[in-house]
Amino acid sequence: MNPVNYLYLAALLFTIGATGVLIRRNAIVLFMCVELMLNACNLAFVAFSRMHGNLDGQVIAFFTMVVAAAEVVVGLAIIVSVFRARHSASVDDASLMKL
Amino acid sequence: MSATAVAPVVHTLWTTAAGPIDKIPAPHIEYTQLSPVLIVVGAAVVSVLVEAFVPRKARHHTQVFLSVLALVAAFAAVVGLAAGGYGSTKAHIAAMGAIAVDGPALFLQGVILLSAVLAVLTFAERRLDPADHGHRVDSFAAEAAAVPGSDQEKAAVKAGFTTTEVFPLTLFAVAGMLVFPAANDLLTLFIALEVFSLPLYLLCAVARRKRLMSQEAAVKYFLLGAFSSAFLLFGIALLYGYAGSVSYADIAQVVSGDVPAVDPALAQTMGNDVLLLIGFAMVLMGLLFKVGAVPFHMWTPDVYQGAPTPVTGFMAAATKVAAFGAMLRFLYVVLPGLTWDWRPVMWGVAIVTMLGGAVVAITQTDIKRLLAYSSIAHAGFILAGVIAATPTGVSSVLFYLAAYSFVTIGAFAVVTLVRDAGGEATHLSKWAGLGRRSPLVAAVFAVFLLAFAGIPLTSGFSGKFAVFKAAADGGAGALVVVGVISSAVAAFFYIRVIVLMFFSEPKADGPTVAVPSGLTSVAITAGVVVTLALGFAPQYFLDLASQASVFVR
Amino acid sequence: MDNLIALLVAAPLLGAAVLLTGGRRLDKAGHWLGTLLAAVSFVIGLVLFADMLGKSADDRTLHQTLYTWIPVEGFQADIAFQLDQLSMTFVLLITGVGTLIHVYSIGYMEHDERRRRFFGYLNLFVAAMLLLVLADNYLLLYFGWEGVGLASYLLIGFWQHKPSAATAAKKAFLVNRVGDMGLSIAIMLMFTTFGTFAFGPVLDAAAGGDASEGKLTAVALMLLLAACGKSAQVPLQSWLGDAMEGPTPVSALIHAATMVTAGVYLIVRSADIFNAAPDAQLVVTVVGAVTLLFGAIVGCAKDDIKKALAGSTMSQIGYMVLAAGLGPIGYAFAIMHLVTHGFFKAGLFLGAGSVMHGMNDEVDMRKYGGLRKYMPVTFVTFGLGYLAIIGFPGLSGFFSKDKIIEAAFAKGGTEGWILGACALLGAAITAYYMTRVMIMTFFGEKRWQPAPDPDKAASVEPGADAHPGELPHPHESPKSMTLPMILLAVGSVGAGAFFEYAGFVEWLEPVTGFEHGHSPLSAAAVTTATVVVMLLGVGVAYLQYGRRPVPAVAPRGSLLTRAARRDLLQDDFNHVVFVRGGTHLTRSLVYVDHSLVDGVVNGTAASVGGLSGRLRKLQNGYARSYAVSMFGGTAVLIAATLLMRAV
Amino acid sequence: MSFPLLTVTAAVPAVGAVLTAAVPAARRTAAKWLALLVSLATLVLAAVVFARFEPGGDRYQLTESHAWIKDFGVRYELGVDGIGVALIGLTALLIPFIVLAGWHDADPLETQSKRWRPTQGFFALILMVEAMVILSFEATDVFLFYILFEAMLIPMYFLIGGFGDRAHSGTDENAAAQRSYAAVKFLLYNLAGGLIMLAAVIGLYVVAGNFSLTEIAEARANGQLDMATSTERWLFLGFFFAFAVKAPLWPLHTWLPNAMGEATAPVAVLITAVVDKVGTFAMLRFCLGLFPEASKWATPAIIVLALISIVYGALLAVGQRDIKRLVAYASISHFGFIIMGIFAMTSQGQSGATLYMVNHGISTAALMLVAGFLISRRGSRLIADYGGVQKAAPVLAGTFLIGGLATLSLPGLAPFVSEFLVLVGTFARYPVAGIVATTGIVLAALYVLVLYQRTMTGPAKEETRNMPDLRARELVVVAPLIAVLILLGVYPQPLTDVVNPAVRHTMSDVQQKDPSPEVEAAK
Repeated sequence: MNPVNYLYLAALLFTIGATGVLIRRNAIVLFMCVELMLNACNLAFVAFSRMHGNLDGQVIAFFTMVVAAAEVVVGLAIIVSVFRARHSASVDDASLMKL
Repeated sequence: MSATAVAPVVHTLWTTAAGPIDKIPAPHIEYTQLSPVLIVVGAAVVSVLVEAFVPRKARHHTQVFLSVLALVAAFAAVVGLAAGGYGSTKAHIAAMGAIAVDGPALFLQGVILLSAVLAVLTFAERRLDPADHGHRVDSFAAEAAAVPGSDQEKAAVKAGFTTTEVFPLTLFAVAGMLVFPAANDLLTLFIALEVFSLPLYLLCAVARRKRLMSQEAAVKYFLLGAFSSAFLLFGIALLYGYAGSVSYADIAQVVSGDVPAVDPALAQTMGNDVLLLIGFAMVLMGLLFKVGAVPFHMWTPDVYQGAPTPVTGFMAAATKVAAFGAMLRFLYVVLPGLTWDWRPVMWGVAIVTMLGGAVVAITQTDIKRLLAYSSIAHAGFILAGVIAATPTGVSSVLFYLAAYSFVTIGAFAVVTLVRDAGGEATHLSKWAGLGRRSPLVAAVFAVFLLAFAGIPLTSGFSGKFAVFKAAADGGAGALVVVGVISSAVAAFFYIRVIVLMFFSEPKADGPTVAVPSGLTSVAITAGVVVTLALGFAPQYFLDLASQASVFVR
Repeated sequence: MDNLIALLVAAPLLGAAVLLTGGRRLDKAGHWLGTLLAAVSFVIGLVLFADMLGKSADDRTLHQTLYTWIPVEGFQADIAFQLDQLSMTFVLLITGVGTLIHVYSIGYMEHDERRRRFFGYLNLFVAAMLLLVLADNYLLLYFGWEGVGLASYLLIGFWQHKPSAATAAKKAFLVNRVGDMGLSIAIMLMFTTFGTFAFGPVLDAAAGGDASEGKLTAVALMLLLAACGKSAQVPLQSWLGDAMEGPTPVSALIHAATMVTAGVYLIVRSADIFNAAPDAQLVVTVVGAVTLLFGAIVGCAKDDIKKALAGSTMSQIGYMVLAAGLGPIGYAFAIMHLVTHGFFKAGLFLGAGSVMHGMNDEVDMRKYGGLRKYMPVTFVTFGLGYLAIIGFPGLSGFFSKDKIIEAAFAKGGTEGWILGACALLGAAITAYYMTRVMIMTFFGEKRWQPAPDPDKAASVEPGADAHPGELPHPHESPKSMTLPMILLAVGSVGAGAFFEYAGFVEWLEPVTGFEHGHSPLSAAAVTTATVVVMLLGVGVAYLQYGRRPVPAVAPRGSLLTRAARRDLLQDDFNHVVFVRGGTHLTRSLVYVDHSLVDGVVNGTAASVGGLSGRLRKLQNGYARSYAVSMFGGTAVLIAATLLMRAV
Repeated sequence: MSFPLLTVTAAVPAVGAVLTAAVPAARRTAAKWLALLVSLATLVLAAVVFARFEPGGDRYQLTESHAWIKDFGVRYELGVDGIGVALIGLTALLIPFIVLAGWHDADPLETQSKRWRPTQGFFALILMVEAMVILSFEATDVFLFYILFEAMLIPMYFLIGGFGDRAHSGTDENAAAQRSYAAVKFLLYNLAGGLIMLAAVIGLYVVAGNFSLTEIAEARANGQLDMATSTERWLFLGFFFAFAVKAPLWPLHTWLPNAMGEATAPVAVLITAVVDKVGTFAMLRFCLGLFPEASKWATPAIIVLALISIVYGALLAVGQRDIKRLVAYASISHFGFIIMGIFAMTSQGQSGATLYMVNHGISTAALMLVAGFLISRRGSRLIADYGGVQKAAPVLAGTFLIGGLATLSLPGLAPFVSEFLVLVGTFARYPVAGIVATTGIVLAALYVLVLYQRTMTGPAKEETRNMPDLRARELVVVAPLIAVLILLGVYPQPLTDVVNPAVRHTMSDVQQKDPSPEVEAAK
């Protein structure tokens, strides 16, 4: 089937992820949404790679996964420490600094 | 580490499955030319090992020594390369198209390394706070993982733990920053971005005082950073879809129109300008986020305020340098054919950034937030130089970045000195009458503020003049006018701080000015010296910048 | 010879410098030094005069150029002097009368601890006045012009501790400044018209008719404005009355004999300009006529002896201005009257001073009376001066004033008649108010009052030895005061006749030009008319004050009288229009400056601050709202990029 | 390479400033003497400059030129014409008296900490300002001038905000508040002006490619460089705005009264007599020199503004209650005259304007410093608090009066010469303006004499009854100034000799001829 549809799917997923970031409160969920966005990118890469008939896209996808993994490590470390300090994973509670 | 480097390899695998493995051509890496990066990365790895094996007592000194040594060595390597003509005549693209070794790259790497050295010195400062349980303490938490106020933390403090991990983290971040402006394909760009972002997220979280704010800063920075890098990545994907490659050269080629023959099935993607434009916009957004341009700036004040002040100084200086370097390369190398598309957009961004930063700063009451907004305004000024889209534009931006980074680190270093019982006294009201209590520190800070304000005979003025001149030359006269107006607005709040320090009576419960050790003193002195040197006799550095203003393609 | 001219000015200037910077150690001899130097310059004047007489009428003019004052592209102002018959006349008058008054002041100011400074100021005045009349260009004249203004300011306000004196001084200077405006504009006009403002070229060009009449008229009118200021002519006369706050010698020298006549000098000096601008001349005559009546009327109503005399001064100068306005038929007579007036008016003032000196500085004539027995010398000298001013046949005033009235008629046409009539009327009124002064002061019974009590002491001239609470003991003044009075009296008596027969007119002719006016009335007729109206005035005054006792408190009097007491409401007018109006203007401007001009600036600052405060709210601390702005920003970025390509 | 006289003239006070600042806290008096000596040395150097300058010679003399910032087309170029020489002379002449007059103004209060060294700072800042001002009069490179124009704000700002007049009404707190308000207003106002100018400077670079006054003028003269009319006008406006703020011209004047009111008298003199002259000087040299066409284009508007300044300033001076603010508004009126003279575009007007800068400097110094002495005695700036001073302190009153008379430009005192030249020069081209301006002389008399009457005459007040007369130090400050006023009033030739040629050059810059008189009365 036409690989372009995968692109549409990727765009859709990306948008869903972005929207999630905007509307959800829980830091973990937020973070998952970001991951979703990254994976949407991966899908796009792979699709393009298929369309162009070269493998760069697929290789990049691997890199992305690695990066995503790294982000998870760092992200969770931070989020958990905040959670332990505040007993809440809501990003809206973390608003000491404003104005 | 480069896609284009790897792709053919994989191809061969794909086609001749039954081929013997030893046919894989080893990618060709110019180690000497990448030596700055390699040195720093290597040092980072070593310092991780130090964390693992060196006894706690000795760690701090070892780490400081190691980091400084590595950074200085890397700087020496940069100088060596530049002297070897890699900045000009022998400039070329190394690591199989992944990394450019040319003037801008080397210049910015040099700046990044120098500011990193100064930053590390401020990291290492341990004399500002009184000794705690007989242990000298720095600005970082005894045990970042421990819950604020918990017994675990108390124990850690008693035991005299310190978060010496900041040094390896910093080194990794520096490594990323070194690659970022030199990245010559989008993948490297992305990786470098992450490599220097992730450590910074962590560094924000490890403040010793006001830990909640510190962690909050980290969360915000992290979430928003990840958000933005997702956009960047998607942009990369689209550009890849557009050009079928992520290497700058190839994309530029496609943009400029001479598309290599491809099968018609790809017509709708290959060279599809919608992909190009959207992709460009999203990548640009990722970069603008890093430089803190309006409307992608909102993390800046919070993060600058919450992060440990030395880290703030490091971020404010080095991140901006790296990000602007990457932006320049992206705009000048990838999209020269697209100038007429991106210029108007950047105009808008530059204007709102300059005005937004300056105006909002007026009503700030916290010195760190104030400096954060001023950094936003400065990002706007630099954008004006970027928009010039001329070699003088490039050199002016390079010069501005160099000038700015030193002023910034110096200013934040001074901020670390003004303390009261609760640590640093960052609320402006606390700074009242500082000039009476300790004229020297106040005078030094005044110099930095005047440099920020762009008063003549300071580096700030030379830089501002350079970028405005370039912008005007590049036909962006209106931008210059907006620039001077926002400078006038900006002048107001810098002056306000000076008034506060010199003309208002000291408060009885006012903060004390800690007498720093040699480390911070060196950082501050270096800041002042460079600020004045670039103010009085900028010619030499302008020459450097203009020699370094040519991108290799 | 010509090198002496500078010395004329230098001597008193030196005196001023020494006396004003010398300090207390000069207090002993200061007045002698001052007097000496005034005398020196009088002697020099005489020498020059003798030398001048020795020459033929046409080359009597001397020039001395010291150096270039202001050398600028196309603008040359020299410090240079010109001594011709006209200047000579003034030099003698100034130095002569000046010296006498110096002598008089020695006695008059005896008890004043600041006498040294007083003489310094007097010398300064003499120097400035000489500079004024000796200058050979209008800018240097302006220098002297303002110089005498300064001196008069300092002397009127000499008793600075009296608020009234300080105010009067300020008023005099300000009103004069208005006149000076005229002079400076006149000079600018000359510069733009002739490219110079030296007497020679300007007047020649004016006489040569090179310049348009309009320009010349403008110049002439501006000069007239200046003259009005200095010579207290309507409408700038208001300061002279108040100027009487100064010590009496000052009133005599500056505000009677010399400075106030500078305006007449200016007009006569600029004769060629005025001749070429008949309209301006008409205005001059009108101003003169109005003032001579104005002053006379004011003089009738004042009970303050000095103010009465001031009114008369105003009126007499009105005569001179009128004469000067008549052109060549009048210039010489204007000057002639100026000189005779110098003598008798100075004499009258000194007499008044002497009276006050004896009467605890009482100035209200209603509190005098019957003084002739007590101060005979004063009485006689004052009397002679009186006869001179009312134009009693044979005395100096008679000749000069009669000539002017005649010339006024000779102007011809209705103007001639009107002006002549005014002049005659003036003569009558003069006779009236002077007789009034004479009778109220020296005749009738005593109306003396106890000396003012100490709390008013501030207003007492330190010259007097007042015994508070007691009646005054009128006594003749010391020699140093009577001597000048006597000499001036001699002048008042003889000067007129002397000039008449020594040919004053011919003496001046080379400078001012002269032509005989053709009066519709014969000279004899005019003379008789003058004498008749004079006797009329005297008679009326005698009936009013000589026969009946003078009330010690002024009766309410007619509307005119009351107006006249208030200088015909001049000051009230000034107060309402200028003072109050000006105050309102400045007040409102101060407000405007603060709230409008400055307000705009501060307002801008404030509004930026407000904007900042509002934008700040966007930074609400919620990471997700930051994400929203990033998201929106990206959307805009994308849209903009695509749009750019679209358009 | 001849001896760099101009650089040295500017360098001496600069170095002196550093040394003065370095004097230890305890040796306050030493710092004062050092500052005085340095300022006197500078005066000597200025005299040498005056002597070495040949009126007949080139336009710019004693020139120096070194590469500085190649990339910006900036050179370190110095040179003086007659106008520069005159103003350098003025600056160098006034500073010693300012130092002497401010001898005790910055003595530290007991409350202040030992490490705080106000005295050293005060005199160091004054010298620093002197150095910058002198250098700005010498700069023939637009960029160099601009840098100094901006940089001198900083020391001025500290002088105003840091060393306020101790004679103030109300509490120390709100006095401090007013003071820093005045200082900030001064700085922001001038900084804004300067930044607008910065835009114009950059524009100039884009158009001309370098900043050398001489080169640009040359290029314009021989047509190598022709600016579009609109460009030239915009650039002109950019420059003029900055100078008009500095000068100050109505309606950009409101910072001056605050600054002069709050600063100590010597600093107030420094502002109005020295620093503000840079603005008018720059109009003459840069506005007219670089943008002759635009200058002519803008002249009518500027003349009108100048007229407003003259009358408006004088009227507000009449309305003031505060002695120092009164002098400030008087200065605004006088700056109106200067600017009018510059833009009258006649040699009388411009010579007059130049002399006016010098004379106004000296006369204001005399008046303001005496006023300062008066205020220091009574501890109040309000006119109403005085009266009858002349009885107790005749010399003070006398010098005050002379200062006032100079301010109302009485003939025989220096300001008269310049004011009359300006009037004539203006009248020759714009008669109406000339006539309106003459009302200024009446108003001047009004505010001066009213001030004198209210403060010095009348019955003595309780506080003024035993007021001490001028002390020796104060006399040393005032007497020479008065002497100079009189000298330049009766013999201004030494000054006109150096100024005339410069004015001739400026006139040829703007290709203007003096209007010739209606009648050639050269017989």
